[in-house]
Amino acid sequence: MAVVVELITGRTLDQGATVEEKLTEEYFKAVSYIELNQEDFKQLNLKEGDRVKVTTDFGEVVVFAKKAELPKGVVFIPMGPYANMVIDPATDGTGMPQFKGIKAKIEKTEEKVKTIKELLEAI
Amino acid sequence: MLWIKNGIVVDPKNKINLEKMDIFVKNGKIVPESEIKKGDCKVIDASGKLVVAGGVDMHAHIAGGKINTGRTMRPEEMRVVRNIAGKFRASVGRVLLTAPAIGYEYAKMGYTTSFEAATPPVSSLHTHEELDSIPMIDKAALPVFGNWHLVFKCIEEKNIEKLKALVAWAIERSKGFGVKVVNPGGVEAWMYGGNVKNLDDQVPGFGVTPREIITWLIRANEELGLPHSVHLHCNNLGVPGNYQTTIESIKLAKGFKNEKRQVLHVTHVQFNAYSGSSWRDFGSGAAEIAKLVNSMDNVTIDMGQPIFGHATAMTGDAPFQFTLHKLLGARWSNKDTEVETGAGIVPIGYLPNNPVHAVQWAIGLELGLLTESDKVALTTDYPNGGPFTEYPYIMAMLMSKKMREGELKKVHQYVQKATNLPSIDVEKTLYEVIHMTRSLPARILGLENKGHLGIGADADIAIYNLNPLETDFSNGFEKVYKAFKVAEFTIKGGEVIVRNGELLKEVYGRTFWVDARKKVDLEVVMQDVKNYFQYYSLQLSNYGVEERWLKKPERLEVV
Amino acid sequence: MQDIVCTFCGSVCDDGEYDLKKKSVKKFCKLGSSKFAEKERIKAPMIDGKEVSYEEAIDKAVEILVNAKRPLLYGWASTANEAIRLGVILAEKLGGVYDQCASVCHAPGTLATIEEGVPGGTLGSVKNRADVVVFWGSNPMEAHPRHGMRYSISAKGLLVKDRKQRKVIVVDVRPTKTAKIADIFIQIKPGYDYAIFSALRAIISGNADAVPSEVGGVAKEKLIELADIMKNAKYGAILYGLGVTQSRGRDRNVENAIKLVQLLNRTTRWIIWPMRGHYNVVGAGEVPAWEVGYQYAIDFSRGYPRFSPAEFSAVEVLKRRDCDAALIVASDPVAHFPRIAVQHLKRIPVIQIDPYPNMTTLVAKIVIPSAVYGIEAEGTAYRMDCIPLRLKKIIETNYWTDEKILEEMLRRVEKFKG
Amino acid sequence: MIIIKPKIDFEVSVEAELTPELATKSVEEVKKFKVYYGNRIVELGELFEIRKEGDDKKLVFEGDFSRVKWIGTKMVDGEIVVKGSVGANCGAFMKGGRILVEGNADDWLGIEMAGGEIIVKGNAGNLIGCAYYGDAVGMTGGRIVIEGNAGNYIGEKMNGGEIIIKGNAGDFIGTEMRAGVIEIHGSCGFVGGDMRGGEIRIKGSFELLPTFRKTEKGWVGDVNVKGEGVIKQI
Repeated sequence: MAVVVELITGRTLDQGATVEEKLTEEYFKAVSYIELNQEDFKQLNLKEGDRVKVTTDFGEVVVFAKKAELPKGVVFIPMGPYANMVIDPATDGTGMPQFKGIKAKIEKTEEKVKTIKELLEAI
Repeated sequence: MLWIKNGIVVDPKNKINLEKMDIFVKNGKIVPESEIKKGDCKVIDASGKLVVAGGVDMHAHIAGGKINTGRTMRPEEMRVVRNIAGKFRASVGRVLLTAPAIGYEYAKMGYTTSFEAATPPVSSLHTHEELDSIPMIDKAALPVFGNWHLVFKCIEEKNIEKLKALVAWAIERSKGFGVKVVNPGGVEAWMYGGNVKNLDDQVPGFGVTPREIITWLIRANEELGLPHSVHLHCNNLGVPGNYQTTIESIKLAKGFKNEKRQVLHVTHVQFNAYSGSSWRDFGSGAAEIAKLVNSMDNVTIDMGQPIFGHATAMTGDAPFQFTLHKLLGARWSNKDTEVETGAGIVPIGYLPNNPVHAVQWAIGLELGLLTESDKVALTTDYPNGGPFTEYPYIMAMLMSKKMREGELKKVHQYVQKATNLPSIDVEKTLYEVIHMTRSLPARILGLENKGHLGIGADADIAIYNLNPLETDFSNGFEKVYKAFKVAEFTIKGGEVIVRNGELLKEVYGRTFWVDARKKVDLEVVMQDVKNYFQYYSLQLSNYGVEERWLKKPERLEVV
Repeated sequence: MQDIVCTFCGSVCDDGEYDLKKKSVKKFCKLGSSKFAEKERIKAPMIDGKEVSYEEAIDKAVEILVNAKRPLLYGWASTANEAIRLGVILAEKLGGVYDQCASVCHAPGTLATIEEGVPGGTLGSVKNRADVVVFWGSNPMEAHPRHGMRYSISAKGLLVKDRKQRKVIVVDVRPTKTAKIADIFIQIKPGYDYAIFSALRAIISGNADAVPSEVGGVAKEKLIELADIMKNAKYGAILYGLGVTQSRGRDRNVENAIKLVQLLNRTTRWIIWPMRGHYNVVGAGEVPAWEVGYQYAIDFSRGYPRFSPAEFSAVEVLKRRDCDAALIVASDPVAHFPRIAVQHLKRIPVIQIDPYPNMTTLVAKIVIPSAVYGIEAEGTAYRMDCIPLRLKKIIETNYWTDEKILEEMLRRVEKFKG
Repeated sequence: MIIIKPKIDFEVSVEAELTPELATKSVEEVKKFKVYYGNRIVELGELFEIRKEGDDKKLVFEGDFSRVKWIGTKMVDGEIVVKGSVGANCGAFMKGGRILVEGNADDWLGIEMAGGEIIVKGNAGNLIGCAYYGDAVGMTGGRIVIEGNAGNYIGEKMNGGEIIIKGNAGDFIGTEMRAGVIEIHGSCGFVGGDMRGGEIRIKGSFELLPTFRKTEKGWVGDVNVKGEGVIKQI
């Protein structure tokens, strides 16, 4: 079962506070999750800490699921290497990739969340 | 050591006019013949060539937030390539130049000093960083005072000691040179979308008027004995009919006296010399202003000459910039700066066939021609009136009626009825024009070692391929223009940095700043400053510029 | 030590207190505190993972850079102006490409400035004068935690004395932490910022009739209400964030917002300003602007600067495989660039200068550790509103500063190029 | 006619401001033409095989030119045929002549074009016929035809000429357009922001901004600039 959503990415306090410690567990925790609206969360039959696979036209990534206050159909991944696996790299001539507002398919998965190093190897 | 042989020297400060003589240089200074060993000198044969002091630009916008935002918003300006990277830096820019280009282009033209005419005190570190990146020339910056709440407060209290202490403190903190005033009170009024229109309009929220701001700052400046006088950008800039405000503002100098220099310098007067009541009956008020300036012995002005072509308006006069944006429908940047000041930027172009632009062009020249040469300095208010690289055009125009007649044919004929330019017969002499570009701006700024070739002067020298004894300045204007455009030699601090318009050596000049703290008791104002800093967005201890952060600072202490 | 200057976010708070004994800072937020906390450092210069001296690392780096056909010099937002200036000159001498973090952050605002200018003001003018503050696609409570207290939301100013006298509006696609403390939250559909700015302009200029009943997920009545608040503000400020620059429309969104501000200034006062991210990302644009004329995406392959984000922004250069070496200074593009751009960074020799190990360290051939500005080194930075602040040296270090490393690189490059 | 073929796979892009004018020169002269290969100035002959066949004013590019920029910039007459794809800034500031690209075209195709014709058989990138950074006016004349799809920001500040996209186009079409025609046979995103004049015709679906009024002519606006531009469904 999968739902189609609009993915946005952005800063968070935790992502910011660990941004100079990228190779730590804290940073990994701060950037490797996805926030979903309560209804979407329910629809995918998720529990906190479950894994979700996010697929876009540009790639896929597995991240942890989190409930959050978001409009239905909008999901959020903190800016960072996990988000960047699936965002739209097209800059449309502006130099700026589209980090926000990407159509994505999300589904519950049993696949594990890659560590930062595993993620880098897979690129 | 340098020996400049047989040049034809024009050195107005020292009353030398077209004398064939030798100039000697040692340790960056001009010295008497007795101090040098001729055998050790590098000799420059200047036979048949004009030898003058390096040019001094007393009012240009060459560094800081305004010009840099101008560059950012106008990439089309930066596509003109002037120098490809190699021994020297890449330099680019049409009218708006990069920092290396500014230094290089001044030097190529024989100019060796330029003053940034307006820096918000709070952003002075930025201005200094840019000044430090300009090679070849000496420089300084004028912090702005005319809309600063703390200044208003001192004037409201009618406390001259406080005002003097504030001025001395702020100039030291900004490593600035003097007191710049831009549309006094008007920029504060702009914070609510307004402006001031009369010298007696009250500044919204404060018990002060433009008249009081100007007068009190002149008084403070004179009691401090700063090298430079108050440097005023008048109210109502760019508004038809504004010449009357300018006249009233100039009159505020009455009653003040300084033996060495003016007590009030009114800048880029062209923009403040308009008659009429709208752009339809717009005309020149230059003659009236020139007449008044000529009648006073304590006021100087500079031209603010427009040059046809591209330009970028950038001033601390934020309300004027917004008016210009509405008028032209052009891009507009604005910067409301803490509770100190504001600024705006709008791209413009001066078109010969536009009646308003033609009149502006004529007014600049009228001011240059009708004002006594000892009272008007040559500027374009770079980049407001256009490039400084066209100073030779203005010099040639001032010296040749014939050239003006030719140029007058190319512009909108509205100038014929709206200005006096067509009927002005004055032709300034070379001596006068050299004064207007060297010794006069240096004197206005209070730079004793600049703008002349007397013993002890800085060895900033320009040699032009122009034999003034054989030149007919009235008719040979094309040759005159070309000669001033490209110096045969530019010597900065005793080093040859340009030869035939080619860069030879990159040097970095000094940044002058004025320290008048000994003239005041800073404590009389520091409590107010401390109290007021709750309205700043940074800490008082982090405000200002330390001398050691600058590349080559030179402190001028007022005692 | 008092009045320490924070080198984390664009707010550049300058009122910190540093405790030399505890090696920690007081008054700063979570982000600022993390900056000043002790953490893992790159221990020594390395080539291919092997420790070497600074000189050896620099020699090797210069060899790679001078032999490259088009080196990319990227980063710069978290270092001092003195280092940035050397970086720009280095790019010029090498015939490379200079680009900085703004190109994946607020550079669309620069493109908008090219179109319309930027009618702005300093944070002090917001603090003192702004009775209406609109955070549009920005979330200071997470990205600039003390911004609200020091400059915008609850800052006590001269004319606007406290929170009660100020109306705070958040426009965003989700209820952010900032939205929670706003007086009004307007939730819009992702990708409709441009259309909403257009609608507001139409309403304010008397063309409300053309505006349909709903725009970008917002009812027309709500837009009319917002337009009214804007018109009736004495002094308003739109402080926009990545929600505007990184989503559909990018620079065009900002351009349209600027046009709205231009219009509002015909009847009252408004300013607009970006909520810049890194502490000196403004310097990373201002310095090249005065040195070579442009803020970012600058190519020097012809010996003179050219500007084209479509070709010379780091992401485009990497996507097009248009560089054959990279010098990364004070940044982590491997963590922050799209996958396809990172792929090319894995292909080419990467030289990194940074105090901290990060994802770029993992792909770098040469790693050169550096001192931390504001803690171990002094220099100049520009706050998000371009107010310059001097970063302080609080503690001694053996690490070289970015400035010193780049100075040595430049010296060698100049020698090499003759 | 000069036929140009890459000799190598380029490590970085090449900037070659080649126009049909070259076809009037000898092969030896053409080989000596200076181009930029990264930061190296090299002779055209070092990177490309050059052949001459006949005297017509025509350049034929054989192979992949997707990493070669500025082909046909400022050309005034003659013909260019690119058998493969072409890099950025192709046909920039073009005044006349014809460019045929059989593959795809990259960004900034026909920047500020004033005359002539560009035909792309494949897809094209972003910023077709736009004004270059800081300039006030985009394309003023000529014709650009894209048989495939095109990217974003097409015909920005356009003041004349014609752009035809046979496939779909991206977002922000004809922003600040003043005159000329943009025709899109497929679908696209936002259209005509701050449009002052000209006409945009669209066959497929598109997103209308909230600043246009429905009239008999079509959607007219943008009201924010008192515009008289027309957006029409065809």
